[in-house]
Amino acid sequence: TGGDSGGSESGNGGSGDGKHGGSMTFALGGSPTNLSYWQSYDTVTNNLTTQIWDSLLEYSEPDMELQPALAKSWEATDDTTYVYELREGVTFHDGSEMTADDVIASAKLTLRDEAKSPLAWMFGAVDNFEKVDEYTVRVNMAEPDASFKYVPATTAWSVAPKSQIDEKGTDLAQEPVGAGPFKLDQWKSGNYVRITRHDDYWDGELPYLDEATFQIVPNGTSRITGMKNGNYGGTNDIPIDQLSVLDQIDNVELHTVTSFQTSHLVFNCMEGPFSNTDVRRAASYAIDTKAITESTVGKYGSHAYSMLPEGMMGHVKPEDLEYNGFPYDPEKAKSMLDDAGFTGSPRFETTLMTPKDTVRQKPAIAIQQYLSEVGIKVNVKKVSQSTYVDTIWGEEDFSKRPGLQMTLWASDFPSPDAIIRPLFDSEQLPPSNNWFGYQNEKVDQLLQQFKTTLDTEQRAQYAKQVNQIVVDEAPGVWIFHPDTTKAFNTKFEGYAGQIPAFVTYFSTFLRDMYIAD
Amino acid sequence: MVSGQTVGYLLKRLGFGVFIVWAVTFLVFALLQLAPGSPADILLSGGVVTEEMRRTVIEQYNLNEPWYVQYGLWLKDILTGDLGYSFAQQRPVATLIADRWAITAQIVGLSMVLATILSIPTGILAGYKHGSKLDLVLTVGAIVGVSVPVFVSGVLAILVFSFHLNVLPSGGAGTGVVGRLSHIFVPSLLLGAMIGALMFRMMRAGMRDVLEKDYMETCTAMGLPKRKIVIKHAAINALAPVLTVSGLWIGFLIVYSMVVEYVFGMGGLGRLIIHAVEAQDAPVVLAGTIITAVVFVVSNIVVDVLYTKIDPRVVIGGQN
Amino acid sequence: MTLLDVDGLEKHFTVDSGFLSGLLGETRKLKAVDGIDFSVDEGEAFTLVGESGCGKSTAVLSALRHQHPTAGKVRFKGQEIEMYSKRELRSEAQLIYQDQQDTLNPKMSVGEAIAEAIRFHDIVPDSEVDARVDELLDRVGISPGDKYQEPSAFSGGQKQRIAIARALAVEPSLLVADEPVSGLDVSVQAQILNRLMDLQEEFGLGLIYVTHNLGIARKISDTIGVMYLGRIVEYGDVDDIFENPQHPYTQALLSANPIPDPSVDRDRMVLEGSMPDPIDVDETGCPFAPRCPDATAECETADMGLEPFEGDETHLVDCIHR
Amino acid sequence: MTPPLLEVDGLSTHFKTAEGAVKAVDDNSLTLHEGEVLGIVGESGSGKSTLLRSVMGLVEDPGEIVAGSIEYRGRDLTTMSDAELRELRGNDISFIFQEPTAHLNPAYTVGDQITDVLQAHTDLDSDERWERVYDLLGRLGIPSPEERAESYPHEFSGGMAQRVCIAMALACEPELVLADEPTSALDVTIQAQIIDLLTELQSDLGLSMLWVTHDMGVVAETCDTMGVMYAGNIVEYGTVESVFADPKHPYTEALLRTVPSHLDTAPRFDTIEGSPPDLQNLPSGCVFQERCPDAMEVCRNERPPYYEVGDEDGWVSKCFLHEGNPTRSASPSAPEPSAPLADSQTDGGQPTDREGDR
Amino acid sequence: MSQESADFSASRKTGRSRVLAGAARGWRIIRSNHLATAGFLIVLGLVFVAIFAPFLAPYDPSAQDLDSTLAPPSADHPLGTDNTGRDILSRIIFGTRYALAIALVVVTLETLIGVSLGLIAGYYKGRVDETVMRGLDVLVSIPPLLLAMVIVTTFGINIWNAMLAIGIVYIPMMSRTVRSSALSIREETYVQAAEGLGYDSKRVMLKHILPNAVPPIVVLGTTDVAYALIDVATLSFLGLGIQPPKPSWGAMANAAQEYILVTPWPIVFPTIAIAIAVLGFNLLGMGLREVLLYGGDYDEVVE
Ligand SMILES: Nc1ncnc2c1ncn2[C@@H]1O[C@H](COP(=O)(O)OP(=O)(O)OP(=O)(O)O)[C@@H](O)[C@H]1O
Ligand SMILES: Nc1ncnc2c1ncn2[C@@H]1O[C@H](COP(=O)(O)OP(=O)(O)OP(=O)(O)O)[C@@H](O)[C@H]1O
Ligand SMILES: [Mg+2]
Ligand SMILES: [Mg+2]
Repeated sequence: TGGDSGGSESGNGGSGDGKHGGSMTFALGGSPTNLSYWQSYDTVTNNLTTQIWDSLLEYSEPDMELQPALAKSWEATDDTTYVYELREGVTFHDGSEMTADDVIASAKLTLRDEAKSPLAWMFGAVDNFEKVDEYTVRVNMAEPDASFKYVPATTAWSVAPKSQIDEKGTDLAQEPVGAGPFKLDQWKSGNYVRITRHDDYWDGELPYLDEATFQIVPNGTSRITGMKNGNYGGTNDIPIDQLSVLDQIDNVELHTVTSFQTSHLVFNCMEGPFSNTDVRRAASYAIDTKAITESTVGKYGSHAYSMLPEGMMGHVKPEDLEYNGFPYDPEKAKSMLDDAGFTGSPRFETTLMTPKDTVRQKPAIAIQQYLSEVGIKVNVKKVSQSTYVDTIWGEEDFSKRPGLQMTLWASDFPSPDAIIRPLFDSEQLPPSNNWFGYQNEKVDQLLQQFKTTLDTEQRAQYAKQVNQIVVDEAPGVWIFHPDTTKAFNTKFEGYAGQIPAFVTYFSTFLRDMYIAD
Repeated sequence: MVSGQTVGYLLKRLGFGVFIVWAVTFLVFALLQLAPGSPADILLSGGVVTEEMRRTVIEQYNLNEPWYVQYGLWLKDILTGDLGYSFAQQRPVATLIADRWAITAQIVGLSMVLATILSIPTGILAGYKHGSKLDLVLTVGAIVGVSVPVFVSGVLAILVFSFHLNVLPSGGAGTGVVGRLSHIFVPSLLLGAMIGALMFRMMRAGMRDVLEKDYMETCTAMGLPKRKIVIKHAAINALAPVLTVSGLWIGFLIVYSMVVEYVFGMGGLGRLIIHAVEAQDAPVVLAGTIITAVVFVVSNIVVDVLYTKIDPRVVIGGQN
Repeated sequence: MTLLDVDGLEKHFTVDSGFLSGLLGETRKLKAVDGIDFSVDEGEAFTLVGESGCGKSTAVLSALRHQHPTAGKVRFKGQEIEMYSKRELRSEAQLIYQDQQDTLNPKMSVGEAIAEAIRFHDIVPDSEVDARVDELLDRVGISPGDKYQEPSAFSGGQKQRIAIARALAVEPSLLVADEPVSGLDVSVQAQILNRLMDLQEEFGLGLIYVTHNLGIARKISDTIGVMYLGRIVEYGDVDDIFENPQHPYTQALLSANPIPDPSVDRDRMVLEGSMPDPIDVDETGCPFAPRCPDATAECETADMGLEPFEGDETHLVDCIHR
Repeated sequence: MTPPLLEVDGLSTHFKTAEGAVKAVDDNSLTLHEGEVLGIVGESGSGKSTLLRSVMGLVEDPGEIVAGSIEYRGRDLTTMSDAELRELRGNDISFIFQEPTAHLNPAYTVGDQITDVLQAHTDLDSDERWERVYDLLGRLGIPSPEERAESYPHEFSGGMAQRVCIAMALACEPELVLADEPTSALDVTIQAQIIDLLTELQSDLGLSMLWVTHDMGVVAETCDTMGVMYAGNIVEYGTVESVFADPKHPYTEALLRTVPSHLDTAPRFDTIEGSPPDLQNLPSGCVFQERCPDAMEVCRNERPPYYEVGDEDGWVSKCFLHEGNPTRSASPSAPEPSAPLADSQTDGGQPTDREGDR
Repeated sequence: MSQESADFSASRKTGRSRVLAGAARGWRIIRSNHLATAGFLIVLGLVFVAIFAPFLAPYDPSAQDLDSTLAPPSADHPLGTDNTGRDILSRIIFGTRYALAIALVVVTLETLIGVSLGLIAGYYKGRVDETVMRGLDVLVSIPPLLLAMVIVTTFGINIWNAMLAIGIVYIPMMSRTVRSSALSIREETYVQAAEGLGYDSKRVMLKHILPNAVPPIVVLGTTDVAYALIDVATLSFLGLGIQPPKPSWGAMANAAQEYILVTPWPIVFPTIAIAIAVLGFNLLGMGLREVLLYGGDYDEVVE
């Protein structure tokens, strides 16, 4: 398998429509750490886990509507109650049939301590899960949470058989048994993961492919090379600088789409010079975010005016803002800094912490340069992922945190819930996600309303108001929304295109793909 | 020759080898303890962490014990054959290693073979004809060979041979004998060339030394054929110093195979260790160092035993 | 006056014999020097002769505390040798080594080498060191102008003379020369040995000379000890021993020495085999017995020790047949 | 008289160095007859080994035979091809070296090394070769040869190792054995054994030997004829008895005086003052002139030719003290190329121009 | 007092003349071998470039020009630009400083620690030797790059730690070499003679053993620098060494592999620089080996 081309037509197709059969080798940019659903929280692992695990709901492509999956319908009966009607006759990989018990046990597994699920918070507002009958599950909330409706479409609530959960517990991470279109065949850690067709998949026709191999190819150049040479049927995570190369290869189709991710610079709003709002504004003027966007992501991303990309509720444009989104103006920056009393040379010195990937590191270096031009000396400190994680979540004393940090934040839902609530709420200081140290009572208040209101129009209003205040107070510099990308060999068809991606959700893209004649 | 003395010597060497391996683990363990960031946080990285979760993890991994207790517990596990559990990968270390050692072993083995094939005959030739044009060409070639870091030659090989010419697989380790060979041949060749350049230099130096030896004169004076003089009498003796350090090279090869694996995207031990080091995934790093140390110690013992075959003056366990 | 008095000196080396036997506590002893006595008076020249490996060097080195003897008493100038500090002892007793090629540090000019010794032992005030160096070099026949040269600029014979100058620089009362000329040409040997004899006489030094060259031994020494396997087998006045050797080994040694005169026709007494490794020696009996043409059954068990030959206290022999 | 086995004529071997040529062997001639033992004595560095190596063609870079011929049974060794030389070496002409242990390959058993020689020069099959090895080792007084053949060189004492080397040298029954100080590294009692052994073998097998040593005693006891070498020149050549009895060259005379003997009771050592000349800058005249008590004006300017001395045939000395005696056949590269060979032989005097100098 | 100062100035003068003589001797040694000469000239060139980097570099090494990123070589940018539009030539020129810093650190650590340990072990032999050597055996049993990786992650990924780590891992080899030299030199007659003159051990070690152990130290030190350059570059390439935006060659190569398919120049030129520097030290080391260990008065052979 693998062989010369990313796929082969092995011909033992199912229903003779010509779409069935064959295999694909997908080049994965990194090693999945495990194959559990409850820990699937990164762009590498989710590609794989979503093939194995199915959740209650999924999104329609490309319009991002929730649609039935393992649940055939759902309903919010009131502010704090959700009811899910399960599909009957769903078979797990182990041959057992799905019932309400399985669904509840699966959610509870995510909530177990030893699961160490980074997604557990999604159930934060849940009071309990209730089995109404064999095929009905009710969720009772402790308080209203408008974003909860998305949770059943995430990997936080994929479904595994209760018998397996009881027997293996978190060891399911190594030997996953789900209801997804493919089941695990072989896992050579660090090398490849092979999955094969789940013949009893609930959607009769699907999947088309007999088998897929996720080959772990960390080196982007090798992935592109393999795509060019037809070794791989598909890949993702292409290094931004080389996307154009992939784009130009004839037998490869590149799919890019704006993501709900934002590359941004975080100011330390509690300690040091950046606790002064004017200094933050000055620094924002000093940085040419458009140029950085252009040179970093080019056409594979879009310039950011705030944390919320276009198409998401609460999105703002320069004209909505008091400071017009801080257009590049170093002179203005200098005079503002003078006014703020920073006149020396350098005016002051600070540290910018960044992890190593291009998407964060390259802007960091550009920012260092821009700030030095207005007299701020920046020491770029490149750290390993673990140190980075340690600092941004672990360091609660803001006087010990760096003045600046480069961050890439991704939303878990197609709504601002997973952006403005965790990032700007003054309740959410580290070890939670408000690493800006940003505090604004008005914002806190608006966020509370945003959370508890279910009406979409209203929520959009609150979100926009929060966003305007935040952007004008500049707790950070918003730089760009990088596209997410996937590429496939042209002989594979059926990829529905991608909806703007967020981490916890990647469609089980393989399910619908087949080899063209 | 396999006397009580030999057995005794081997026991002594093994005993010392065990000490070395122990000391290595101790050193690495201590270093990792010094590293910033608590293992618990590394374990829990990537999400919102409740205090309770933290506590669970800390207890699960004995992280609240003083480090020497942790070390003791870890050592106990190792002695019972349990290599521990990877923090970052959430899998038993033994599984991780079982999945990956073969690739590394194959790369190391193949590059050693290629290095030997490349270096020994050329080294003999260059040493025998030292000062000649051929010697100069080979010597300069060898210096250039060691001067180009393997990551560079690897990346360039991918660029040229895979991307532009499409004659090489671009990544992965391949399956099946042919598939595996086609994937690891070029990486092993690059690695082998690097080691081979070093071996060549030693072989050449060894030849030169041996050719100065008095017994070479005896060979000439007794009218032995040239081929016999060079191969039987000179090369064997010149091989001895090469052999003594070849144990060192095994370790060298293991780490450099990491680089090769990294560049060519093969999931061997090397990449496992690199990622573990980056993630401060102590159990994996420790297991990795243990493996290299064990391989190192064992290969050095083997080398010593082989050495006595080449140089009978060195009697195992004797006073020389 | 007796300068050096060595009594029952023993030097045993422990030979590592592998791990297992080590565990079993089986260490093997190499008896390099196995109980020897000799003494040197002021102005006297004493020579140790014997074949390679018989323990000559070890004997003098351990007598003068360059190595730690296993047993035995050594008195220097009437005092226990342990009473001297290392520095004192070294300035009293100086060694000249065999290997002229390497006797001087190749990275140090010869003048500096001599000056270093003088300064270290505070022989003369710093300001006079230079003059002293010149004088010493002159005495051994090296032009003082050459003192800035490194040793590689000198021939073997010259280096050996410089080494002698350095040994004399610390003004010792005892000079030990361990085969100091064996690598040199006969003509050069003769020059050096003559000079050594002159200087010894002039300074009234005690001299211990170690050699396997019987021709040199005859001329240079007053008394001589013939060593075999770590023991002195015959000891006494040099002429006495050369003309009237009593021990069979001494006889064989003298007989084996080629005589540079083709007209002398003699029946050589050729010993079988070679001197055994000192590790494998039997504890009892005469160590020379296995090679001795005169050996009898008694020799294998007899108590050995130097005894006066025919009551002559100046000629001692270690053989039960004499 | 039988034709000579080895005839060296006007041999010069120089080492090329950055500072000029080291004239290690400079215009020497000698003759070795079948069954004869010729001793070469001289001090360290006088060129003995180089002379011997030149005969065997073992001189290595930067050394080179710059002049002269070496005829073995009428065939000139200096012009032979490598292959031809290889045929001769170890087969017709053998070599015994000074340091036996260093001259044996530590990696192989001694038996193995001796069979290598047999394999190179004989048609014997493997079994026959080993038979021969056992036979040889036994004859050379090595106890239990079957076992010892399987031993490695380091397991032999110096004396035993030298027996092995001799066995190797004699393996193919050579006619000529070149021995470079074969006993100097050994103890006197062992040396006596080896000397006796070699002398015995020589007469048993009718070997011819060229025996280099620096020990006058060894020469006196073993050789028939001898050459005395000084600074690259054989300064005197004759039968052992005559030379010892009445040395005709001042250097020979001085050398015999200085050798310390245990029979000599004189209180001091006899010396030759000064030291040998630097082989890179040999004086223009006689090489011994600087240390010679009898040096004359002519010695400073001219290199003396071989003068025939004594009554004996072939006794020669390179010294002007014997001026007036007939000179011996000069070699093609003799110091006086202008002097016709016939001239010097017939009128026996020194070349005429030298007379003019006076 | 005056006497003393006169002595002092005299010794200073001889000190200086000795330095000059040493330099002259060194040059003679280097000159006598083609490899060494070539290597020395390369190293000299590196030193020159490192010192005069600000004058030689056409641009500020960290000045970015986001309008011309990944530009191919041109008149403006002779070696092209990287993905933030920084001039590669200028960065390579400044990168020389890192290469030489690595060389300096490695040499310093090797000589200060490696040589002392080796000297002490070789001189005192016995138990001291055992202890030191067993300790070093432990270090040697961890492959250098791996040990460096662990050290770096422990103490933080930055330039100094990377260089220190590489320096540390090269210590055992140096110690072993010095020890084996010291072991054999201490048996040399001249050391025995120095002991025989009653000299104290410090004097014997420093004045009599060390100066004679210099050739292998020089040779090994030089070649080790070559390997250290590769190791630091490799470490940087793996992201554990010198970090961008510092213009170190390895870091540049590391960054450039992300866009090698767009333009190979940003990886090709820095690696050529690495290769040249490594080649320089290697040639120098090999040449010195020929002269110091095979030629002239030296016949000791160390590998
Ligand atoms: N340090 C040592 N360890 C073990 N054995 C030793 C040591 N030094 C000397 N010996 C052994 O002691 C014996 C006597 O050695 P020594 O050097 O005293 O002999 P020697 O008579 O001086 O010989 P030579 O004439 O060769 O110098 C030899 O067998 C030698 O191998
Ligand atoms: N490879 C060489 N390069 C330069 N000079 C050499 C070389 N080999 C020998 N010589 C010189 O040639 C001269 C003769 O050396 P040779 O070895 O023949 O002397 P020898 O009489 O055998 O001395 P010994 O008794 O020490 O063996 C010596 O001065 C020596 O320095
Ligand atoms: Mg001795
Ligand atoms: Mg010689």
